[in-house]
Amino acid sequence: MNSMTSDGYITADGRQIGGKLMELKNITLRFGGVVAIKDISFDIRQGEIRAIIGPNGAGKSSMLNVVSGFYHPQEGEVWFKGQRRQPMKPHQVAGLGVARTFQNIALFDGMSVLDNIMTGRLKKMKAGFLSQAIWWGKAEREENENRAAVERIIDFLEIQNIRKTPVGRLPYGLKKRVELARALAAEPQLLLLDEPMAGMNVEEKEDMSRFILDVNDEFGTTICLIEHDMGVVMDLSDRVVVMDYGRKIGDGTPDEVRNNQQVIDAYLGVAHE
Amino acid sequence: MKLKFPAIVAAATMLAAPAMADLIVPNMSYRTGPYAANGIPYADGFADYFTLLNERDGGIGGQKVQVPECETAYNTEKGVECYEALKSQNPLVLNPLSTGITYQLIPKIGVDGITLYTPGYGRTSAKDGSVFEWVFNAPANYWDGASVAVKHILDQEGGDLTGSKIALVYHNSAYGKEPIRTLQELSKKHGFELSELPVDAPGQEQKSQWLQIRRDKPDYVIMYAWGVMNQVAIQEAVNIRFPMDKFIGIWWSGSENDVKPAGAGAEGYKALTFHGVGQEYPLYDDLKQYVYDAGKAAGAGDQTGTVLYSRGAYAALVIAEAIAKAQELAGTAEINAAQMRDGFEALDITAERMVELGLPDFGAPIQLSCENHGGDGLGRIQQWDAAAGQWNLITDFIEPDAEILDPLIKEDSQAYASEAGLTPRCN
Amino acid sequence: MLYREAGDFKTSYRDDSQTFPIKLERWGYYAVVALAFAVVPFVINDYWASAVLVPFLIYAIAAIGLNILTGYAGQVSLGTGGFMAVGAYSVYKLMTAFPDVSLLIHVVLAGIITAIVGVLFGLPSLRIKGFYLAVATLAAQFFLVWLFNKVPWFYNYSASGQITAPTRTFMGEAISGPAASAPAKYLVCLSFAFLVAWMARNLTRGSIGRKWMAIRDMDIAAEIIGVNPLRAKLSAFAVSSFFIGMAGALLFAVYLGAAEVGEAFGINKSFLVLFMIIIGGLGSIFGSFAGAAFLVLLPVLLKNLLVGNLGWPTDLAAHIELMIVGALIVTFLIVEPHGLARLWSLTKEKLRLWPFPH
Amino acid sequence: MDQLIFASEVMLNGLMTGVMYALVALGFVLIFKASGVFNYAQGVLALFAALTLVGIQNGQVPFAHLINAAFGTSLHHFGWTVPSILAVALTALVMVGLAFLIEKLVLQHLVGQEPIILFMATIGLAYFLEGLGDVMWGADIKTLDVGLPQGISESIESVTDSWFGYGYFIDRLDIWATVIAALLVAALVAFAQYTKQGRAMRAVADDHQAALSVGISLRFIWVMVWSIAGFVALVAGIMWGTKSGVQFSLSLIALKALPVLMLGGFTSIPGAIVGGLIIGVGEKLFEFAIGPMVGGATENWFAYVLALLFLVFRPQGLFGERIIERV
Repeated sequence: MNSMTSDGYITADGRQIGGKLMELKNITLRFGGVVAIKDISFDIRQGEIRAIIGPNGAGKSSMLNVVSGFYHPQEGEVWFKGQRRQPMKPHQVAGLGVARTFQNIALFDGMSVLDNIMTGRLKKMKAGFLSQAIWWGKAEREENENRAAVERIIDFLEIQNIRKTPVGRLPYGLKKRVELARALAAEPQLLLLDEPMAGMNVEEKEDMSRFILDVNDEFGTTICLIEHDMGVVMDLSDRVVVMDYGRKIGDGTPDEVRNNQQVIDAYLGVAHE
Repeated sequence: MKLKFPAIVAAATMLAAPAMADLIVPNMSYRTGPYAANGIPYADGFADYFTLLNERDGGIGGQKVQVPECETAYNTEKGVECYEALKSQNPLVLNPLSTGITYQLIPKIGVDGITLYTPGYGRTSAKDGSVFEWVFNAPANYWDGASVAVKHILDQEGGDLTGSKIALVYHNSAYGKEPIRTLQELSKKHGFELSELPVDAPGQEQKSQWLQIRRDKPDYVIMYAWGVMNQVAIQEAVNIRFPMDKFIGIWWSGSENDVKPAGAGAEGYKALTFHGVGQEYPLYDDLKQYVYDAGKAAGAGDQTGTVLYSRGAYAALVIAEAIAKAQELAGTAEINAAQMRDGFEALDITAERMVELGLPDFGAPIQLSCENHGGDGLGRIQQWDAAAGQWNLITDFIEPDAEILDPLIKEDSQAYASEAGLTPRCN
Repeated sequence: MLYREAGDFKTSYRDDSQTFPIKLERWGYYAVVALAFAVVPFVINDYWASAVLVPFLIYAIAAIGLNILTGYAGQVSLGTGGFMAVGAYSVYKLMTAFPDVSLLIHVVLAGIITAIVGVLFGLPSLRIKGFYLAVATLAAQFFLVWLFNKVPWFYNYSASGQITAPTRTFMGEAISGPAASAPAKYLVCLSFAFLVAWMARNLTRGSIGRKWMAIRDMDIAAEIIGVNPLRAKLSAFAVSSFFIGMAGALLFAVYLGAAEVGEAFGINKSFLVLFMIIIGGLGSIFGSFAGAAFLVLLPVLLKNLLVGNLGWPTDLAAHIELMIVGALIVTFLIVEPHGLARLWSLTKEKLRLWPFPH
Repeated sequence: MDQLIFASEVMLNGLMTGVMYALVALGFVLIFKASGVFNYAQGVLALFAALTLVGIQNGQVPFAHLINAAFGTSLHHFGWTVPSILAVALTALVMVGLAFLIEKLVLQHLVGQEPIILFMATIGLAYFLEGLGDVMWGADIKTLDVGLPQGISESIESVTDSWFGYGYFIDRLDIWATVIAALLVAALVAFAQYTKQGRAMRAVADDHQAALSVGISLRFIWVMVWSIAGFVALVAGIMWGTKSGVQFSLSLIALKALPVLMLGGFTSIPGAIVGGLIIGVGEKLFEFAIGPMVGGATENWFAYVLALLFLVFRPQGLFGERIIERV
C-alpha cells in the first residue's frame, strides 16, 4: 500500500479508491464490565471493499454495530463524510446513507420479497398521510417511481421470479440475497455486510462474492463486511482489519495481513498472554 | 365483503311466523350468560302463567296467548336482535327484563307502536305517561324502592333518623346509581347521613367496601346489586357480622339465589318486594292441575314458587289483566298494539280482583291512567329464614314518599321530553 | 377456467400493484359493491338491517381498526371496547352540543378524538411488547369505562347515566334515532365501512403500511433500516383508534340508539373484536370482514336454526350454540391456522390452477 | 393513628386478596411456562371444575336438561351425595380426563404452531367449555361447601383488639386460601424438583427442541401440565366459589389474574405469587386512600394501571431477565 495518501490509493486490480468515507478513532465499547472493543481505530475509504475479520467472539459484530450506529461506544469518535457523528437513534443513521445486512437474517417474514425490498426505500418515500390514505397524487406516483428503482435491483440480483413470494418460504441463500437487495434499495454510500456468506455452500458463496463485487463495481458503493472465514474475504476485499479479543491486531491489504504474525497466531489459536 | 347471501337468507326465512289471530306476548328471557340464574325462574313464571290461562280458560277472552321466547342473554345487542325478530310477529307488549335493553327500546317502541312493560326496573321516569306514551312500569320502580326502604327504616327506628348513618352499596352502573338522587333527597329530609359505596362489575371482590362498612358502622345498609355481586355482598356482610336485619336489598337483590350461598349466616337478611312469596296461594292449585301435572311447565320446572318465578308470573298477570281490559274497551278479543296500550292505561286491578285471580294480597292494587304509568309504587319487606329456606313477608305494603319522588320524576321526564322533542300529552 | 392470471398481462407497475390483480376477482368485487349499494337497500327489512347487517358492518370497521394495530403493526390491544366508548361518548357530546352539524361529520370528529386518546394510551407500547402490551391496554379499557361512568358531564348529567341518541337527518332522511329507516342506517354504515376498508387498504399497501409491517415482523431490523418506531407505532395507534372510534360512534348513534358504557363497551367487546380479527385473519382487510361476519352472523344463524327451525328450548340452543362456535373455531384452526382470510386465499390459489392442479 | 391502623388492616386484607388472585394466575403461568400457550380458557376451566365438583357432590345427573328435553324424562339427581374429599378427588380425575381430551382433540393437531394460534385455540376452548358446563350442570347458582370455614377470625380480632384497641378483620377463608396456596406452591416445586415427570416438565419449559431430542414426550408433558393447571383451577374455583356460589361469573376471575401476570411475568411462579400480593395490596390501599376522592370503584382499573406503570419502568416484569436487544 505504498501509494496510500489522504486522497486515496490505487488497488491491486487498478481501481481508484477515494478519501476517507468513515473514520473510527480510538473506539472502546463496554457492556457492563465486559470490554467488547478496546481502543480500535481504522478508516473506510470511498469505493473500497473493507473487511473486518477475526475469530468468533473477537468483537466483529460489535464493531459493525458501532459503525452502523446501533451501539454507541463509551470512548472514541466516529467520523462520517467528514463530520463527527453524534450518538443518535438507529433509525436516524439510515438516513445518512448507511445500510446493512444481518448475520441472522432479519427480513420481514410476513411480507413478500417485493415489499421487503421496498422497505429499503422507506427513507426516500415522503408522501403524506392523507395522500396515502386516498392513494392519490404523490403517494401513488412515488410508489411507482420507487417500484421502478427496486425492479432494477431485482433484475440486478436475479430474483425476478420470486418477487411476490412471501419471504418466509424462501431458502436460506435466497433470503440472504433479498436482504442484500433491501440494503441496496436504500442506495447507501456505505453498505455493511454482516457475515454475508455464513452458512452457505461453495456455489452460493461464489454467487454472493460475485454480487458483492458487482455492487461495488456497478454502483460504486463502499462496502464494509465482516466474516470469520478468511478464505473468501481475502479474495474479495481491498483492505482488511483483523480483530481478536476486542483489539485490532492487524490492518492492511490481504497480503500484508496474511503475513502478520499476530494474525497467524490468532487464527492458529496461540495462547494469549 | 363477500357474504354468502343465499345461505343466510335461507336461514332467516326459517323464522316461523305464528298464526295471526293469537295474542302475542313474547318472553324476552335470559337463560344463559352471567345472569341466567335470575333469568330462568322469571321466564318460567312468565310462561307458566300464560300456559295456565290457555289451558284453563282457553286464553284471554277466548283468544289463545302465544309466548314466543327469545334469548337475550342480558346483552343489549342480542336484545336488539330479539326485538327485530319479534317485531315482525306483531307483539302486543314486551317485557325485556333488562334496564339496558329497555333504554334501547324506549325510543323505538314509540315509533313502532309496541307497549313496553317494565315492572320494577327500566326507566324510572317512564312513570310519567304524559311523556312516555308506550312505557308502563307499575307497580313500582327503583326510586319507589329506595323510598320504601327508608320508610321501613323509619318504622324500625321509631320515626326518627336524625344523626343515623345509612350506607348504599351499589352496582357501579346506571342501574346501581338509580337510587342515589332519591336517597340524597331523603337524607336531607330525614337528617340521616348517606354514604355511597360503589362496587365495580362483576363484583366478586368487595373487601374494600365491607371493610369500610365495618369501620364506619352505618346503622343500615341498602343495597342495589345484581348477579354475583349479590351473593358476595351478603357473604361479606355475614363475614363482618353486620346485623342482617339492618341490611336491606332492592327486589333484584332478594331472591333465593342471592342468600343461599351464604348459608345460615344470611338469616334475617331483608329485601324489598312488590309481590307475595311462596306457593300458599290458590292459584298454585290451578297451576299444578293445568300446567305442572300436565307436563307443560316451562324450563326444567324446578323453579316454582321462588321469588323470581313469582315476579315473572306477576308480570304476566298484569299483562293478562291489561289485555282483558283492552278487549273490553275495544269490544273485540283480537286487539292490536294500540288497543293494548289503552288497556294498560285503563288498568284497574283491585284487591278483590286479586282474590278472584287466586292471589289474595299477592300484589297491591294497581290503577293506571294516562298520566300515571307507574302505579302507586307500593313495596313491602321480605325477610330470609335460612333454616326453613324461605322468604317471609314481614310488613304490609308501604307507600313511597311521593312528595320527594314526584318532582324528581317530573324533572327527568321533562328533560327527556325536551331532548327528544316530545310534547306531553294527556291534557 | 376464467380465474387465471395467465394472459392477463400487466404493462405498468400501477396495474401490477392493484388490489385485485385478477380480472374475474376484480369484477366480482365490483359486483359485490354494486349489489351492496344499489340492490340491498331496496330489499332490506328491519330485522336484516338491525340484527344482522348494521352490526356486521360496524364490527367490520372496528375489526379493520384493530387489524391495523394488531395485524399490521403487531401491537396486540385489548382496549378496543374502551376506544369504542370514546367514540360513542364523543359523538354523543358533539350531537347534543352542535345539533345543526351533520352527524356524519360528528362521526368523523369522534374518530379523530378517539385517535388522540389512542395515541395517548399507545405511548407505553414503546416500552412494553407482546402479551404484556395486550394486558397494558386493558388499563385503558377499564379506566375509560370507569371514567365515562363516573363523570356525569359525559352523559349530560342524565339521571340514569345512559346516553340516548337524538334523531339526526342527512338529506332529509333520518339516520339516527328511532325514526331512522333500515335502508338509511344500513347505507350510512355501509358507506363508512367501504371508505374505511378502502383507506385501510391504501394505507397498508404504501410506505406507512410497510413501516407497520416491518415493526411487526422485526422491530430492531426495522429501526436499523430507518423506521422510526415511535412514529410507526403511534401512527398505527392513531389510525386504528380513528377507525375504532368511528365504529363506536356508529354503534351508539346508528345501531343501538342508547348505551351504557359498562354494558355496551365492556371488556367483552374488546375480546369480541380481537377474536374477529384472529379468526378472520391477522393483517388482512378481507379477514376483518370475514371475522366480523363469522362472529355476528353465526350466532344469529345458529339461533334461527336451532330455535326457529328445530324448536329447541332457547337455553339449550344458546348453550349448544356456544359449544358449536367454540368447536368451529378449533376446527378452523386445525384445518387452517391463519384464519378465514388464508383459507380464502388458499381456495383462490387452488381455483387458479383448477381444473389442472399439477 | 386510627388511619394507620385502618390502613394496615386494609393492607393485610389486600395481601389475602392477593393470594386469591395469585391462585388464579398460577394456572396461567403453569401452562404458559411449559407450553408457551396463553390459556384464555383458564377462568372457564375454574368455572367448569367448580361446577363439576358441586354436581358430583350433590349427585346431579349430568346433561339432565338435555336428556329431559330430548326424551321427555324428568331426571335431576341420582339421589345421593358424595363426601367433599371424594368429590374433590373425582373432580380432579375429571380434570385429568379433560386435559387428555384437550391434548388429543386440540393441541395435538396444533403442535409447532405460533403462540397466537394456540391462544386462539384456547378461545375456542373457552367458548366450548362454557357451553358444555351449562349443558352438563345447568345455569343456576350452586352453593359450594367443602367444609372450609368462612367469616371473621375471632381470635385475630380479639388479639388485635387488645393490642391496638381495634379488632382486625381477617376472613378465615382467606387464611385457608393462603395455607392452601402455600401448600400448592410447595407441592408444585417439589414435583418439579424431585420427580422424573417434574424434571421433564422443566426441561420442556427451558427448551422445547432440546427436551424432545432427549426423548421426552411432548404429548405426555402437555397432558400433565393441563391436568395440573386443571387442578389449580379447581382449587381457585373452590376458593372463589365458596364465597360467591358457583355461577357463570366465576370465569371472570381470570380478569383479576391478568394484571398479576403482567407484573410477575408469564413464566414465573414466584412472580405470580408476589405479583398477586402487590396487586392485592395496591388496589386495596388505593381504594382506601384515594378512592373516596374520585368516587370509588377504582380497583378494576387501578390494578391494571399499577401493572402498567410498573412495566413502563421494568418491561421485563418482576422476575424476568433484562432484555438485551441484539442484532
